[in-house]
Amino acid sequence: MYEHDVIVVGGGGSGLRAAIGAHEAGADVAIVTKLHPVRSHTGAAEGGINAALREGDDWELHAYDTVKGGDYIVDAPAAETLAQDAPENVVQLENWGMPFSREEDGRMSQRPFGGLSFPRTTYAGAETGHHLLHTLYEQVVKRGITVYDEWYVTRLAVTDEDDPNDRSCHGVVAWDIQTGEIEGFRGRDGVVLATGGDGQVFDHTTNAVANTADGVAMAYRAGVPIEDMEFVQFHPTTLPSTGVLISEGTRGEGGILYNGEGERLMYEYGYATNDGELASRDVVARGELTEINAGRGVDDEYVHLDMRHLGEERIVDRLENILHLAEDFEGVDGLENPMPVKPGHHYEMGGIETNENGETCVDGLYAVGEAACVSVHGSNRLGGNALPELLVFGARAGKHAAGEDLGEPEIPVGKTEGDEGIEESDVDFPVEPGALAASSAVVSGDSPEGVVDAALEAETERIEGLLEKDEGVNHADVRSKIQKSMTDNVNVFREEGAIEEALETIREAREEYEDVSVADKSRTFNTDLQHTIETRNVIDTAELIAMGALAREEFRGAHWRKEYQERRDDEWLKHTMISWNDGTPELWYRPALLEGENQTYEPKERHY
Amino acid sequence: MSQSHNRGLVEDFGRWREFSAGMWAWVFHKFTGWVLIGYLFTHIAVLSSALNGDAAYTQTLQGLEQLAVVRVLEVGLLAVAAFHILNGIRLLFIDLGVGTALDTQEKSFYASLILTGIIVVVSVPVFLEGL
Amino acid sequence: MSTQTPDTDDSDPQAERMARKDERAAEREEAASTPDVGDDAITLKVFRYDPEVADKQEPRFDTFHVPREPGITVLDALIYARDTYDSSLTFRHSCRQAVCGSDALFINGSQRLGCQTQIADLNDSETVRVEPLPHREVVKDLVVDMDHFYDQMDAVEPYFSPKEDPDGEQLQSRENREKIKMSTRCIWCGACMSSCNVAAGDNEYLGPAAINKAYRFYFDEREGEDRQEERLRIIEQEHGVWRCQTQFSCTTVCPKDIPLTEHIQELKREAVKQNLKFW
Amino acid sequence: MAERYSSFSSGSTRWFLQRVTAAFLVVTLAFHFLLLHFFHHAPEITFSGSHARYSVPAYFVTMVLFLAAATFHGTNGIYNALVNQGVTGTPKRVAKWVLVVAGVLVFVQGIRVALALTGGA
Ligand SMILES: Cc1cc2nc3c(=O)[nH]c(=O)nc-3n(C[C@H](O)[C@H](O)[C@H](O)COP(=O)(O)OP(=O)(O)OC[C@H]3O[C@@H](n4cnc5c(N)ncnc54)[C@H](O)[C@@H]3O)c2cc1C
Ligand code: HEM
Ligand code: SF4
Ligand code: F3S
Ligand code: FES
Repeated sequence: MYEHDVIVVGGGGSGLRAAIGAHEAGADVAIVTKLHPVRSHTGAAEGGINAALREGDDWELHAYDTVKGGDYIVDAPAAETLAQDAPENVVQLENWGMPFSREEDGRMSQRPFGGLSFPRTTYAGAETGHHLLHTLYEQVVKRGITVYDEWYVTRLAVTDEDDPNDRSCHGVVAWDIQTGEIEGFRGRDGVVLATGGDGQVFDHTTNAVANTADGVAMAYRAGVPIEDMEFVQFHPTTLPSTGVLISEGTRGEGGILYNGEGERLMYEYGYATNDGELASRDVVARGELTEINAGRGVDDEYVHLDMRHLGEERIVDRLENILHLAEDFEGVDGLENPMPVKPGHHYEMGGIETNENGETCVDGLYAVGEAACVSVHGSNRLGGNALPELLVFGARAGKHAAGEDLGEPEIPVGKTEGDEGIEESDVDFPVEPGALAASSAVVSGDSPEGVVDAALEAETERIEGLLEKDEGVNHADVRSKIQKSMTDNVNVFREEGAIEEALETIREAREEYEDVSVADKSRTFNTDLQHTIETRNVIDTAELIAMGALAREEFRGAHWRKEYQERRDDEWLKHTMISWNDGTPELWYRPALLEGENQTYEPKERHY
Repeated sequence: MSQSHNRGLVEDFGRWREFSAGMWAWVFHKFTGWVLIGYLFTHIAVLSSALNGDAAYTQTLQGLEQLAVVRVLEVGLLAVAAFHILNGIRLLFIDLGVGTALDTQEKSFYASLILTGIIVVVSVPVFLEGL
Repeated sequence: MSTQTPDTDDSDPQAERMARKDERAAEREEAASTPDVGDDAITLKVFRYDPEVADKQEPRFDTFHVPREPGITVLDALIYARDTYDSSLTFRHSCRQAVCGSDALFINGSQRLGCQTQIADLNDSETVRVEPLPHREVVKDLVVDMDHFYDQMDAVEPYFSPKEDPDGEQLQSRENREKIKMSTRCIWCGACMSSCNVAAGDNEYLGPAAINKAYRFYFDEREGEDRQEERLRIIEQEHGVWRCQTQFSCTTVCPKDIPLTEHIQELKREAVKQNLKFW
Repeated sequence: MAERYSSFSSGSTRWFLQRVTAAFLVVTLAFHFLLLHFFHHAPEITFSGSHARYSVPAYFVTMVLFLAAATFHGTNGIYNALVNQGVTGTPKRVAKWVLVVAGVLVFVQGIRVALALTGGA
């Protein structure tokens, strides 16, 4: 068994920041990650980091934009913490050497981004995430923080009390991808999940192949409520063939969207009257898809994003990376031609329920980054708000896990019977969601080590079982079935029948998965086994999204419902919560917190 | 990783076809450098006949020059020296940061090859004269 | 917000479009699956090795036939082969967009990122030969041991470390950022190291990627001059910059177009300049 | 990995000298070739011809420098090539001293030849 004070699962931006935070607070911290840190998908982020750094801007404006952008089911304390802590975190990055783009006077550059009332998106070319990830990793190296890279975490070591609120997490079980060795990792003071997004639930995504929502699924099965999963952001400008992202920065700098008839669609068809291309992402994505569906797209598939008028100099200066991406992955020269784009899965607003300190309801278990939902993004994330989230809440969770006092959190976590505002859902699912038989990923043990050992034993058995089974279904078939169904049915436009169909398909996939087998029997670098384990997480996550989507009978932010064409604030200013409940998921709600430090965020109509 | 596989030098096969210009330049420069230093040693050895008196010296040198192989080898030596010099100059410029762009360095390598060729062709009559 | 409504009448344009799309996909699939080895299939020859599997202990090449789709990359072809024919085919990949640096491979005799290499752009686009990165130990199939590469990166103290902690935002001129811009683009793919014959011979040679990393900090004006000297000390050690023989292989293969040779040369000159000063 | 080094073992001196000698050799080697193959023809070289040339002090000095430069450049080049191939430890030390000795021998022998050519007749 490996032992450290704090175990961080995941080496992306959030995990690295958490590890540095814990280290700063004096803990012995280790990162356990299935990819070497610099391979994490944070490196793909292009546009920038929002932070109120300059004269004329302040954190309250940032917080306001965030709440409004999220269509008012953002928790105000989270949005305000984000806005308050972002500037110092961005300056911190600068002090760690991150090569931000610069103004004439040598200060960091900022640019406009969709949904922002001030150009506060701090950037480093069109490859901000790459620089952020590498800068953070450099600091991890500098501090000598232990990194177990290419170790796949398969399970949390969580105790098995009946009420998840009473459970505690003592570590994780991970398996060394290179050698096949399975080991327990004990986190004396805490475990931080920083496992990133869930793009693999859909088949057209800007996300990496490694984004399989492992953390969300592991926490879910250990009893932690999962929040707001139906809010999936579809980015309006992804390349049609691969899903590679064309940054919002392109529109921020003045790029224009045209439909197949050469009309500037955002204005012509009134999807957004003021901000045009810079309206919030959900608005633009729907605008494009409506055009395409109405036969005004190009090849029935996409629209055009044109940046040629910006001139070569400006494009090369600020968007050079976009030129490479369009050339390498779509064969289009952005200086000569408009680029084809269409909406694609991009970001999961929901995730593991946490408070401002990154704590979940399970003692010692934290979650940060895209895997978590402290609820700063509500129903729609503003561009440039995920990276500051990684920094702000990553640092907080790391410090808190290492024992630093960050004050009482305002956001409650965990389902406590009789708590104010908590209500059960009465939605009917077409099929029973959850496990086929009662199941839960918790264990008993008489000491923290005992718990880790028990988890290790259970997990070893599961993995051996998978490897021993001779004939069966290939995970890839199950995964692609889920991806196809989710893309067809729980996409930008959603309707009841389709979502139900998706839930049925997910159920079928679950049944097929029962029979899954791993063809590769080798212990060495067995990606077949890895992908098989991931597929189970993809199934659980797809179900979380579909359940939430079916239950939410309104149109809010990224969640559009054919049957309910408006935001229904009287009834729906609340977060969707799903608890695993030993395999028979429970859906319940917790009211959104709109009470801020100096103001209450009154829901207003969003228009751009 | 005690289990990992080391392909040894085999892995270089199949690669030479894809060698970039810079790689070829490196291979040739290395080869010519070794030939030159080898020659330097031989050369001094041959000239050492001078220590045995003037007749020995003259005889040794002229005797050697009578042999066709020696003449042909001398052409080879010229080729080697010419390439080493020209490519050496190219490398010196690259050291100074001039012509380090990928395509420039390729062109300068081809230029040194072609120049070497020309020098050799032009010099052949001179070298083989009087055989 | 009503503007957000697509035609909600009974016809369902989205469903119709999806149907059209599925049809097209089915046609393509059909075209690809009729005789598997159809004229237009790509022949993929892949290096296989697994220390634990009896018939893979001796490395061999397996052949797969992959349908040719417009714009198909080597990575797409590998994924297709794995998901369709042999799920034990092993390779690293993640981002699919040339930022994670996982899938540097030896493709038709040269180091390339699988995801960034369109098969149609290869010299020989009929037969694609995929091997693990040369001069690295093979762990399994296309996966190589990267530890040595990471060690060399670590050796150059790859982190920003000014003499004093900065007080607030540091300024940096545009020129200076421009100067280090290319060097900051490295994605640690290891292609350069693998292509360099000197690095193959001299295990201690820092190698182009690590030297480039040193360059990135050496020329960052925010670090200060004292640090420059210390950094110089690291890169001008015997197995540092001097080992570079300007082969240009690294520069040729770098997927991020970093002018590595130029950077290494510049550091050599810096070192000579420094040492001349002491004389 | 990043072994600290003392400035004496700095590769920069040898690297720099390799370039300086190269630059010098460009001139001398070209001169040497032109003189002894094109201006005078190699088959016609005689002791007295050489003697005449070596008797000019400038020529003598140039040739000695030429030899020194070539010897350093050549042996140092080989040493580099060996280090590049990953030769380390004892073999490396042995190679180094063998090269130094060989270099000195060639140089001494060359001087003796030059003196013989200068004096002699
Ligand atoms: C193309 C693209 C562009 C974007 N642009 C922007 C932008 O401009 N601005 C912005 O603010 N946001 C942007 N985002 C969003 C933002 O980049 C991501 O939300 C954020 O980087 C996620 O970081 P993370 O640390 O949570 O996860 P990741 O960076 O994905 O890291 C996840 C880590 O967890 C590890 N891991 C996962 N599962 C396991 C397991 N089972 N065991 C062990 N380790 C595991 C992985 O190895 C990885 O290291 C963008 C996102 C994408 C996809
Ligand atoms: C005439 C002008 C010459 C020039 C411009 C020249 C230039 C160079 C340069 C720049 C290098 C270094 C390559 C590197 O380290 O990257 C080199 C290497 C070398 N040179 Fe020369 N050189 C010349 C003459 C000679 C002569 C006369 C000899 C023989 C005595 C010689 C023998 C070598 C050897 C052995 C190497 C090492 C090759 C290797 O790396 O294996 N050179 N030369
Ligand atoms: S320098 Fe280029 S080739 Fe080398 S690791 Fe970095 S990105 Fe890859
Ligand atoms: S290939 Fe090697 S020799 Fe130098 S130019 Fe690149 S490091
Ligand atoms: S898959 Fe990330 S670089 Fe190719």
